[in-house]
Amino acid sequence: MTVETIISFLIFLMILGAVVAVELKDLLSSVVSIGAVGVILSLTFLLLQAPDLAIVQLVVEILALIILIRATVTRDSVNYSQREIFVKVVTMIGVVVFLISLVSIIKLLPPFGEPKLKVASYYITEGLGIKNNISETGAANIVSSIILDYRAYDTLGEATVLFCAVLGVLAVMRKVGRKNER
Amino acid sequence: MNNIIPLFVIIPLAGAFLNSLLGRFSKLFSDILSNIVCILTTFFSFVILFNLNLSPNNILTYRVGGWVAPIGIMLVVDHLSVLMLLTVNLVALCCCIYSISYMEKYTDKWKYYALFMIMLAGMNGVIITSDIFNMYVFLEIAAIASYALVAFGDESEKLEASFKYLVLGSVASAIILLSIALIYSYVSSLNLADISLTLSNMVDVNKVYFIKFISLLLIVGFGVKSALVPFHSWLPDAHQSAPAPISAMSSGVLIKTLGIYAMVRILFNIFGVGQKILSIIVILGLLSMFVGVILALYQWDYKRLLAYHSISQFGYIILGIGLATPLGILGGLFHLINHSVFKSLLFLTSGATESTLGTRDLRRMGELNKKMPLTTFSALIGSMSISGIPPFNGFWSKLIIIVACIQAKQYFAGFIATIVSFLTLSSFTKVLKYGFYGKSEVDHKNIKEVPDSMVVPMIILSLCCIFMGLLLLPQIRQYFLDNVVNVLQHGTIYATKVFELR
Amino acid sequence: MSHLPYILCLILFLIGLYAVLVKKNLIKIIIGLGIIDYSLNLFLVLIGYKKQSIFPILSKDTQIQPMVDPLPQALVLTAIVIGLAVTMLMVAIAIRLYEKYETFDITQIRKLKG
Amino acid sequence: MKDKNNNSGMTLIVKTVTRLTVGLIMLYGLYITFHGHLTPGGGFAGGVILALSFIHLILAFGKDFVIKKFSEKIAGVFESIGAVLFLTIAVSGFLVGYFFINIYGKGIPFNLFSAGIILPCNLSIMLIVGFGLFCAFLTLLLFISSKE
Repeated sequence: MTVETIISFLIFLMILGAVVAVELKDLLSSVVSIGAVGVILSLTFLLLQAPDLAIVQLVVEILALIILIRATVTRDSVNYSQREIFVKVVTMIGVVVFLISLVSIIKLLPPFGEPKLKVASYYITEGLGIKNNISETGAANIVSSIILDYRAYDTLGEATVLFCAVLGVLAVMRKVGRKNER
Repeated sequence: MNNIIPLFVIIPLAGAFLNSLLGRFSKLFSDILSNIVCILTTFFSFVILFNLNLSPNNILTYRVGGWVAPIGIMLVVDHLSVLMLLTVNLVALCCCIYSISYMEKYTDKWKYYALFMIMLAGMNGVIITSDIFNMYVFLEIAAIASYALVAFGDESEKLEASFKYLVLGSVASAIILLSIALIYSYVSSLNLADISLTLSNMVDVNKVYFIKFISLLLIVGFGVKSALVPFHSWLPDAHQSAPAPISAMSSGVLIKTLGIYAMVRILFNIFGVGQKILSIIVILGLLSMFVGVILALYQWDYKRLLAYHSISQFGYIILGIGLATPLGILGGLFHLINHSVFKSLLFLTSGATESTLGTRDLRRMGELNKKMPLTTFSALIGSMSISGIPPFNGFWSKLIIIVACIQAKQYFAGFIATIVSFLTLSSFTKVLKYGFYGKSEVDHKNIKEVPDSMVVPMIILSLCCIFMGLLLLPQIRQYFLDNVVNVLQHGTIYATKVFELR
Repeated sequence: MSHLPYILCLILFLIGLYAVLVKKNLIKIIIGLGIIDYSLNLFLVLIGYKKQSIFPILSKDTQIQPMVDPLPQALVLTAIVIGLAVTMLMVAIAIRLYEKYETFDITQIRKLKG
Repeated sequence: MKDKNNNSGMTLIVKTVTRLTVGLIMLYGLYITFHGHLTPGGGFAGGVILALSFIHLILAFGKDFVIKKFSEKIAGVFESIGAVLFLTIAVSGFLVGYFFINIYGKGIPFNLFSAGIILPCNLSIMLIVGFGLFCAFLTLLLFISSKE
């Protein structure tokens, strides 16, 4: 079996999980099945030679699952209204049209497994010093050296996003919003 | 002197982090710190304007971490960026001064200030960056801060508006990220200038189709962020619900930076727009203009009315830029800064009336011209500017756009622009009559003028409205606005210039 | 055929988009956005994958081998964090809305109109 | 979780197991953070694991037990310290010439203390992520349980 087949099969499993998560009536079950999709995603990252991402995806999935379960448990989970069938069909048609146009653009990309590596070749060849065994940043993990040296400015932004979201949660969760309500 | 470029991000971020660390202990500290941050960034944007005019190529670059362009991230400032920097930081300064007393009635002021600073840092980051993924990251920073700020009042309709904004904003971000992924796979680079050069040197029969498709995806993504008409449904709710300085910020500068600036930068300077994309932009502009003003006519809520007018005025900006003639671009960009000024001014007056009267309903306002003379004066100036009464700035930009339409033989567009201008005038006549000058049904005995810290920013912005028409004088124009127009007019030459200087 | 993983990944994206557009439950919308995040992260990693290559981490003893593209992995790390941040904020707002309206149904959460 | 005083949290078995494992989980988070430049992982993964260990404590022992020792306000302060630290490392690059330049010594490759700013940056990211997520989770939990 080639890598491509295994990857396609795993993505197919993720699609199944996603459909189940979207269509189930019970909220808790759909939260759990989205957790399963996340775990398969982590596995896929591992097969795609991205161990950093596999670790991060796994732990983030656990955290997101805990938060979502705390939010849904003990709340009404079954009774909510459905859209009319007409809206569903129209959306479905729109989504399929979007898919077809996206497939036409996907065909122009380099095929799976053969990326162009124009800028990235610097990080994995020229950037590795004279003896070709250690990067010029001094780090063995090249992903680390990208996120904290070559593109550290992005990571500052990333940390700010998280900081901002925490502040946002604190701001939204204030017990009293205004001092003297009129 | 290029070292001041990253300061536009560093200073507000430092302000946010220090606010979060120390602001919780002292309210005075966070007031002072935030205002100092805004004053510094405004000061530096003037400094960078002078530097830019002195530099030979009219472009300044900066390497973050000392890495050369496609490997690391590069920051670029040209005249278009400076125009945005000046507008953003000036409006932010006014809103920050205004917040000192306006935000008194909310709890936990330091959280507000920290989020405000993060939003400012995000906007400045989008403006100065020259890397497409970095642009996405800072776009998300500014957007997430604004989602939280819309919900800052913690009342049910604010949370509802915030959720709506969050969902649509996240979908838009996802579409933008999808197009970034497609670009990366096709070009294998993330630097804007590098993408542009690689694309123009690439030999591929399908290149034109690819560029058109990505342009459309980006127009949808940034169109949601800037609330162009088919995607506008979140804007009235969000701007109505946010605290007044945040409405002023997001209507005045946030959506322009996240939507129009980012879109125009990528489409004009990187891909080089074709005729079909331009006509789509023009149609979107006309649609936003007309639908926005029609919806605004029905409103009685002051802030909601202003929000709908924002949609309609964005239409003018997009229309002017979409014409792609020098005059059209001049009109569009000039209207962009004018709109920032007068729309922020109007939102600030709405905050002033709301905080004294406790209502935003125009029918319950009235007779304010004696009780609150300065607020009424500012509202009058703002209304006259937005509806295009001659000496004020709004008149000049609208005139230029209409003339540009006629010059480009787009008579229908010119006709719509004129009609919309009249409808705007009638809508604001209603505001002035019911809201400020007319008879009131409610007793207004205890009404006083708002505190000084709220009046000062309104006066500053009113003065800007009156005198900004002077920017069009040929002597002043050649230093500033003409250069800005050149940036867009010369299109993909931007990439070559940047690449030489990296 | 060589583009099959990409296409499957985009189908995942569109399932998420469908959920966001059609579903009326706040939690389902959050789940839909989560699916969109997953698919985009996966897409970025897929376009950086190179056949017969190893993960981009150097080791002391072995010689250097062809590696997969590390840049998309760095980007995805950032994108995962942004996704987590957005999810957290959304859950917070959803819980607040539940407290105000006692439901997750968006048809009953409707004070704003016009 | 609504029980009184000492009976909050889960059963005795869970509590005992938690007591044994939570230290190991924290240690694993720290390990991942410190070896971010050598092995897979880094500040972000380490931070989330740290936050998960705190959450583990909350779920097993009940929130009151944890809040007594470590309230969400202190977590917020630690988070801000991490953020300020990260920005300081970034700005210290100006001493050499560029914002965010790698100013510290590169050290011997494959050693723990090598690769310049990457290790301190990972540490400050761990502070932001770990304490930030813990703070947000605690706030959500306090809000939910105050309404139930």
